Amino acid sequence: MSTPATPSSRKVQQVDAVTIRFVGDSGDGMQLTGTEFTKASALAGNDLATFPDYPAEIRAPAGSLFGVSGYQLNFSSKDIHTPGDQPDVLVAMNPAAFKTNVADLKVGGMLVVNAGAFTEQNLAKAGYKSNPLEDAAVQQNYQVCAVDITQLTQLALEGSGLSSKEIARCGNYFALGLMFWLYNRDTAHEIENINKKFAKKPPIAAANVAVFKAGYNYGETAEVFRGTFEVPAAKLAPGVYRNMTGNFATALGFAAVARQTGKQVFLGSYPITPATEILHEMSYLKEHGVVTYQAEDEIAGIGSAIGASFGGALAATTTSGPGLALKAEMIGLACIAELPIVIVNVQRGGPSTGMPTKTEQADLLFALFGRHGECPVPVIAAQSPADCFYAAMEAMKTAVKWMTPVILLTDGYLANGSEPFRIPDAAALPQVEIKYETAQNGENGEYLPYKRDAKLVRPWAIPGTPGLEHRIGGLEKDSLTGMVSYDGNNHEKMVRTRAAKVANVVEDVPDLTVTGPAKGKVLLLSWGGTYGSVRTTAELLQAEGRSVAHAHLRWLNPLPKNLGAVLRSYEKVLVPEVNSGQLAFYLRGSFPGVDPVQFNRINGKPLKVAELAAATRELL
Amino acid sequence: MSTPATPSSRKVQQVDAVTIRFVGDSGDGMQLTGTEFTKASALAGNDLATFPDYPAEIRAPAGSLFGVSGYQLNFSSKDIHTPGDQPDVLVAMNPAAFKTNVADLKVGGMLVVNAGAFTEQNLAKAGYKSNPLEDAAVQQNYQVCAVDITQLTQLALEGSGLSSKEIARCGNYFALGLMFWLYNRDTAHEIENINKKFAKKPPIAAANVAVFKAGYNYGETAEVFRGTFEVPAAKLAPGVYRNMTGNFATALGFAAVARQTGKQVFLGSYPITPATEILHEMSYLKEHGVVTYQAEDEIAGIGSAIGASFGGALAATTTSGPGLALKAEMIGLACIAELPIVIVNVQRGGPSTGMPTKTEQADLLFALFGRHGECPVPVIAAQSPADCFYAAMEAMKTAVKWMTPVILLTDGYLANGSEPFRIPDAAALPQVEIKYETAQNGENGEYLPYKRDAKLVRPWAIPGTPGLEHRIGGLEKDSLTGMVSYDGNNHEKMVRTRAAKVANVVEDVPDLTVTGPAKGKVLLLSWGGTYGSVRTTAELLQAEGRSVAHAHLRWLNPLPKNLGAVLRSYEKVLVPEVNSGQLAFYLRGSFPGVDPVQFNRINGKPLKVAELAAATRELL
Amino acid sequence: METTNGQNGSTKGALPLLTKKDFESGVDPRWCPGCGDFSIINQVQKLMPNVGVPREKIVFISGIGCSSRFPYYMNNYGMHTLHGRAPSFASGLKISRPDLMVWVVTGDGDALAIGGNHFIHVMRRNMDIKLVMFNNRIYGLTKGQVSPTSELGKKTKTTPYGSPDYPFNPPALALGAGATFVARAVDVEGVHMGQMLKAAADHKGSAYVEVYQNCPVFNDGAYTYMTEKAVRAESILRMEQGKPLLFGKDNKKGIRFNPQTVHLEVVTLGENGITEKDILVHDATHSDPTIAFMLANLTGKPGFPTPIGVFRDVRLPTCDELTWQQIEEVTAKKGQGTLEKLLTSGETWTVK
Amino acid sequence: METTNGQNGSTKGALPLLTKKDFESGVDPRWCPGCGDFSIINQVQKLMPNVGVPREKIVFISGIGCSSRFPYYMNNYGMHTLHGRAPSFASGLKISRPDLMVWVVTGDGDALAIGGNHFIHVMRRNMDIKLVMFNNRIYGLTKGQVSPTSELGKKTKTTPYGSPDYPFNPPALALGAGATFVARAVDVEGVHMGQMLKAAADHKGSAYVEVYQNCPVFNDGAYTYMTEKAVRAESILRMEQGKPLLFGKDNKKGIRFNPQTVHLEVVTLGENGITEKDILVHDATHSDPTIAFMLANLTGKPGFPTPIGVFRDVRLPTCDELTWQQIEEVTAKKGQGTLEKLLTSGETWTVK
Ligand SMILES: Cc1ncc(C[n+]2csc(CCOP(=O)(O)OP(=O)(O)O)c2C)c(N)n1
Ligand SMILES: Cc1ncc(C[n+]2csc(CCOP(=O)(O)OP(=O)(O)O)c2C)c(N)n1
Ligand code: SF4
Ligand code: SF4
Ligand SMILES: [Mg+2]
Ligand SMILES: [Mg+2]
Repeated sequence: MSTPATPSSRKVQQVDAVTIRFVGDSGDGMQLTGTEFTKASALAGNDLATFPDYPAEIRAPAGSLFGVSGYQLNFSSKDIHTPGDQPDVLVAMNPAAFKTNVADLKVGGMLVVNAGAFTEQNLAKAGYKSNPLEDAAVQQNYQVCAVDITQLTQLALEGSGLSSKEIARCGNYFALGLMFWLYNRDTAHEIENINKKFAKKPPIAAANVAVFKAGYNYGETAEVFRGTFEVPAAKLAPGVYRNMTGNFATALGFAAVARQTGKQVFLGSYPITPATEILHEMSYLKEHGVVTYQAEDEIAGIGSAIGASFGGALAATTTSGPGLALKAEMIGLACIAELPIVIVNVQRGGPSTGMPTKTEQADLLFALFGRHGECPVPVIAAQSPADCFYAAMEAMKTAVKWMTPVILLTDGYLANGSEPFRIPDAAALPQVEIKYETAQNGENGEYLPYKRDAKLVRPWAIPGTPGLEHRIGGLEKDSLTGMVSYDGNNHEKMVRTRAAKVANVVEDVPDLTVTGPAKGKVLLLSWGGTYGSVRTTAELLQAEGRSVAHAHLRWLNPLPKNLGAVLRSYEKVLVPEVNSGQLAFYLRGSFPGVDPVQFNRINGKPLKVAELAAATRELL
Repeated sequence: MSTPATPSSRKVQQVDAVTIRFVGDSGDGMQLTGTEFTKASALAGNDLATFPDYPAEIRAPAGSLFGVSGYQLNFSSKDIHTPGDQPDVLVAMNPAAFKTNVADLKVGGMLVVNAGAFTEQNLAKAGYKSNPLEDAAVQQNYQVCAVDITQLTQLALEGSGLSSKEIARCGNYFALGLMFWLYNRDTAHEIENINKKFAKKPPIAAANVAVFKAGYNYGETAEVFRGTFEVPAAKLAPGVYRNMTGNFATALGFAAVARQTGKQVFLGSYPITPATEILHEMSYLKEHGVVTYQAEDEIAGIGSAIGASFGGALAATTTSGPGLALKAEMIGLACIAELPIVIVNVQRGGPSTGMPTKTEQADLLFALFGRHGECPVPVIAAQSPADCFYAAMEAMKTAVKWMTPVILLTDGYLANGSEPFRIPDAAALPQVEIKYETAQNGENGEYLPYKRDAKLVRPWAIPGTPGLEHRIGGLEKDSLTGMVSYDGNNHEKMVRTRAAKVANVVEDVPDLTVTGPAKGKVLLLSWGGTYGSVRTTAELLQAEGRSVAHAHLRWLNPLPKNLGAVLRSYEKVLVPEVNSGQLAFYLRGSFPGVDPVQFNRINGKPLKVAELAAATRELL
Repeated sequence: METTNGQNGSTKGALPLLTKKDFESGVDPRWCPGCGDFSIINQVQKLMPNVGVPREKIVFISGIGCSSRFPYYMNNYGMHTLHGRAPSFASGLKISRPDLMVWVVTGDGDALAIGGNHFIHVMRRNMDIKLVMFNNRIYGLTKGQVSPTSELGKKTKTTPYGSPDYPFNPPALALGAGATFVARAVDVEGVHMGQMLKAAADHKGSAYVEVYQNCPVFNDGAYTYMTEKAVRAESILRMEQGKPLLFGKDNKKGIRFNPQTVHLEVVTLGENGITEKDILVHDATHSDPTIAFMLANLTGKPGFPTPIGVFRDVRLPTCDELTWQQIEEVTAKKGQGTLEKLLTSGETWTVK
Repeated sequence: METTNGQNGSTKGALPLLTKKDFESGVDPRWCPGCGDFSIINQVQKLMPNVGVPREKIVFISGIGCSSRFPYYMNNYGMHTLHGRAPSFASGLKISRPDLMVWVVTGDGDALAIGGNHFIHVMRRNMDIKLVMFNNRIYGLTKGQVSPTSELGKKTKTTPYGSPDYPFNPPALALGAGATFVARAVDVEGVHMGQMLKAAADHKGSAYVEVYQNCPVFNDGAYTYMTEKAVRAESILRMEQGKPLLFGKDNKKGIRFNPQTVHLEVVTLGENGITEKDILVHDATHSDPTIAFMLANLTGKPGFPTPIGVFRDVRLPTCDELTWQQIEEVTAKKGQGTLEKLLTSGETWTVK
């Protein structure tokens, strides 16, 4: 099997960072293309961040606008935190993909299109009267490389004996090969991957390899490209890495707790976009002490988790907005019964069914206040795809240590986005201890399930423990025995005690750290998935020598002890959110006198650094 | 039938206001006794307020502490707003009732007990070693009138041929008769009532009348009472009155809208304490255009209401905390679909199942923020039992005018408490207009369900209207056609539009009015069911000549235009709530710089005027 | 009139003649190429002109799922509601507006997983609602998880080693809940499906139609065991009212009720003396649902064909009929209420 | 071991000898005087010492309702959860801890109104849970509203003019959902109830026991039509495994299966040649649930007695068994996982 032509003699230009977006029909395999290129970039030692953008429909009609599927990748020699605002390179496999994405492409950016797909019929489906590629503006604004990928793929596979349908499916490997050439990636390893991936279908494997090479060689031979680029390796901490999406990281985080403690992790969930993959991933981890249960609905999902928690399992449930709404009553029960459980809410566009495949941060106030009665629960938000791993461990640790439900917020962007994850050594992981009560704790040798320790935490005695038989439930309970009590003063005491316990969790909340000046003009305060964009914005403005600091809130309840002081150390606090200003409101309510400036987008996308930077400059 | 002895020759003392509490076993008929005395006081022209206090158990064992049922009544010659902090008179039918209530009795107050019930056995059930009535402290602190009601009742019914069980059941009428004598009430009318009430069982009627008279005559003849009292008629606005509980008033308010508009009011609910009576009452109003549907659960209850609303009905659902939690997802749908519906939440003690029969105000933040995504809904809170009538009308009016779900908050105290309601003349009632779209509204003769008017309200076209066939749902929708749209900018526009529409409702929100000084030291700001206690406190302190004003928030969202200005007109704002400070937090979040002082009780009872007055004085 | 908020339109008199086209909303369905849902909507749209109800009085209500996108493609009033909840909206609408014809379109997950409670209750109440469930034995929209109709041991994204759950037998569940009309159709048999939908439309009361639907993307070939040309005759039992339950090529096989075992068995005409009169004659109109239940339980039973057709079709007063009958009786008895009467009912007193 | 979080206790070896008293929590039940719930708890507490499971491994889980106060009065581990949701907690606990014996105590509203979905799913999955439903045909705790088992036309606080809803036939619903064990008992027949509860305890898999329970306060006499001494013999059909279905005083009447009508009928021994061998012999162990369903449908059928006893009792692998079997297979195949293996699985690269 002939190896592809040796790397170009033509000049190789060094660049720091590149953002590529692959777009095509749901059927065009863009997600695969993107992931493969991501792997190669990772192996090349780049730091990276990715963000897929699926259509809501499973398989929209070929060529339709709403059927376009995209995958964006930002790879760099520096350490980066976002998949990039605007692509430098757009690879568009058909007119619909071109139409829905070209506006995002950087002016002067490189536009690679499959000219072969710009047929009358496809143009019509995308609502074009004429071929936009011939449009002068397009020619001026971008470096247009129109390649007839369709035809070149066919040529490459002549006599392969494959059906034309099968041949068409190989087109994405042509695009991949072309990009490999353009960024000088290691083709040998990719060829291995292809052969592995299609091991069961050798002819298909061979075909994809052939087309991949064809794409690579096309770059080498055809004169359409000025030259190739090289993005040097980033200076990442040494270690073993893997690429992870937020959902995968969340699953891994929970499983890690099971392995660490030797206890069972129980996940009771009901599928819902964009949280479903957590359940998928955990369903595979049977040999790792993970038990998964797909319940009949969200209520039964969390119900099963609370039941398992009563039995001593490290229990969790995973969902998204509509599911969180359905779980509200159950969270209240876990709160009053004081049973540990983690509720993962992968935020998506709302209200109601809203925009299931788009990201949003609009469930913050719901997570904080979304239960009847006084029902405080700790709330943690993950800040990046890989951070979901640590956030999941931390949430479970908090739940079992404090005997309380804990809400973990992630979002559609974190869930589906990916970044390299440095595999930690076991010792370095946050430790989770589990202690089941085994002895009576009452004066008269009885067991008092609500007798608390100094931190106000009640003991956890589980079925199977002789002599500690007890009953718990959702009615207000006597402060020691846990028996039903309608006494008003007992109720007031219990309400305050539950609140005090959750307030005590602050001992586990690290003080807020600030990057940039400790005092100054503007503090950018981010929470959850906007971390990357806000951090990048801060670095940009700091590089411009401006008095801008950045702090990130990982804990939403309790808030870090020093938060008030930090907020008051800056002339202005800017709170960027993908919602209408929920954290800003929460801060005003929590710190009288503090009145943050808001920066809100609610368009289903991660925040754009350029927009946020511009808004920040205006405050300076 | 001999009429009772003519009113006593002994001195009649005039008093302004009296608070009586009747307490006994669930089986002792205290609710009936209380209601009858209430009617008589109403007929005597007093202003009044009542508050029953049921046990959570249906029929707890006789004589048990948790089986005690109480009914408190405050009647006055002045206009009053609460059932009173502490009873002046406590009528206790057994030791358990005595034990659980005596602490509330005013020092120097009158203690009427059924000495006959203070048997060894009953004392034991109440956990008494000795008879507390012989206790010196009791004798010192109260005017103790120990009457053997049991025996006197038996005597009165000797030869009546009734079973001893039936005789025992008449005891409450003895107590009632005694109180009628003590407060110079019209016995003739009560005797009529008894005969009406037991028309089907003449012997029972006769027995109750006999015992009632016996009680009255006992007061007249026995020397135990220093004299009788008279509470002159209050200066109430002339008109026809009826006594109403908050739940009844709510039902009547919705039915009134049906009658007013000639349209169907649809109630889809699932029973839950303390909201169930609204469904009970409305189920009787079939001839008034009310359709009720008891669904299989809370979700189906609101679902049925939204379905009916799509069909053009004036739809509502009624529930309490746990039910509101279950309805959260559905409220989101009504919000994005923009269909009118009223959700009544009768707040009870939480979290979780909590204290179903006790009152609380802890669902405010849940009502405001308890949905995923950006999901604003108007929130109104009723301020007194009779006000529930107007609040229900107003909520429905708001829902249909603005095409939005509206949350109406009441609470267990308002729901079960009662006060006189002056029957308004139809003309005086808030007008509700209903307009169904009947014509296409699009340029090209199509129907655009989300094309808005100047106030951003969309049209309401209902099935049966030819040519306006359209589809709506929970996915984000195009801003005109209502068809599914995943466009980020459209989403942002829709989120902001829905928020702007709800903000526009402020045009229907009356400015906040203040009683007392327009500027000054302390503003007491109440919301919902605490109106009565806070208003009374303010009047008390104003009478003391202190710089205290009172304002009451009926609208929680949108907040009155002038609220910020009002809050800033006082040195201190005190927010009394039966929760941990939810309104206070909401105000801080909404008005940067405003930092109210909190007064919180969360013991399942209405606020006590004395406690609040004391706390307020400390601020002065 | 309150029933209908004064917008009743009219079912009386001749309806305008409409065609299938009049029931297409103009939005092209966003289902995957080859999805069984296409053939279902095709039959529904064909049926609509013939149900004897004006277009504006027909409402389609769905939950969430691929199947539940259905209302967007129909040119009627429609609601795309919440996952599993469609029957609750439909029930409220039907009780409030008995003049409307209300259809629910749902999936196996929507109707039987999260929506199971509303499903059994709408059947129990005999609410006059037609509920069509697209059963692809998988969660389509969320990309392939086990559903309550997936087979035991089925490998899906959430059950990579096989499902530990037994599936529902949906017609049996509906019958257990008290459904008065239960039928089954298959996506690849359009004409038969059309007949089932028509029968549901003609039935007054809760009507349940299960449609076996292929999901080529996440559960392709779920029904080939019975729909493949080669096996169809042997593996499908076509239940027809008043006809003997025969199947197999040239209908040589039949279902017989064995009084000894008190169970159904497959027999062959002509073999050991079996004649057509030994064969069970199908009667869907029996008030007792047992035979319907027995037939429903042949589904997936080794050695038996899968029954399609109408299992049960019994007329009973519907919940909406009973509700409005009561409202009319009470109103007749008490007289039409007025605001005046309403406010002054109960005990009152006058302050001068 | 992960199954049991290392607190397994032991079912092996002799159990300490316990008595009824050991299962009383010491809290006196807060039910109304005369409530049928008392006789049920009495039977359950009597049974507990004989189920062969240590007390600390028996868990009672309930929802909300008068009936659902049950766990507070049992000296076991117990959860008083949320209205309708008990089966969901029980399912999670049983899957997580198959070593426990899990009971659900619920009411007709709790199990069949708000809890209907969890009810049918726990039956479908054949989860090894014993569910006892106190059926008083009313909402007791909320003081008397119509329930899904209340009769059509029933007058309650929410249906002052009579209910427009048809009731569920709970055993039929359970059978339609796939229940492997279904039985019925009556509060006034303690001994028989005890037998039913024992049979449920002995059954491996989802077990449903409906107990007819009188609510003297809000639905008094709901069952007198069958429990009154005078009518009892004629109106109760006692189903006993392997015995002919006879009833009536001196068992002269019986249930016969009529092959012509394909339905059950009441016959009298000795009359027109009927002998005991014409009578249907009860067999609850039939894999096909149809006969059980047919008997369940005699409930409330004019002219027929009400069946009590075991309708169905069939052993199938349970959801919890299948789940753990799979976990063990996978673990055996892949080897016990370690934190190391977990973190490094999948594609990795090394940065020097
Ligand atoms: C409350 C809620 N939970 C979960 C989801 C996610 N969800 C959407 S559709 C679906 C299942 C669809 O399966 P089915 O009803 O069989 O429809 P199909 O797509 O197969 O036609 C799920 C779990 C949701 N939208 N809302
Ligand atoms: C979410 C929720 N909805 C409603 C209620 C009110 N509620 C408590 S028990 C009950 C019904 C009880 O009926 P049933 O289950 O038959 O039990 P019973 O009291 O008759 O034994 C209802 C509606 C509640 N506690 N929680
Ligand atoms: S996923 Fe399956 S059910 Fe959904 S549209 Fe595609 S083919 Fe149809
Ligand atoms: S209300 Fe009825 S069911 Fe509830 S405890 Fe009393 S008698 Fe029993
Ligand atoms: Mg499906
Ligand atoms: Mg009940």
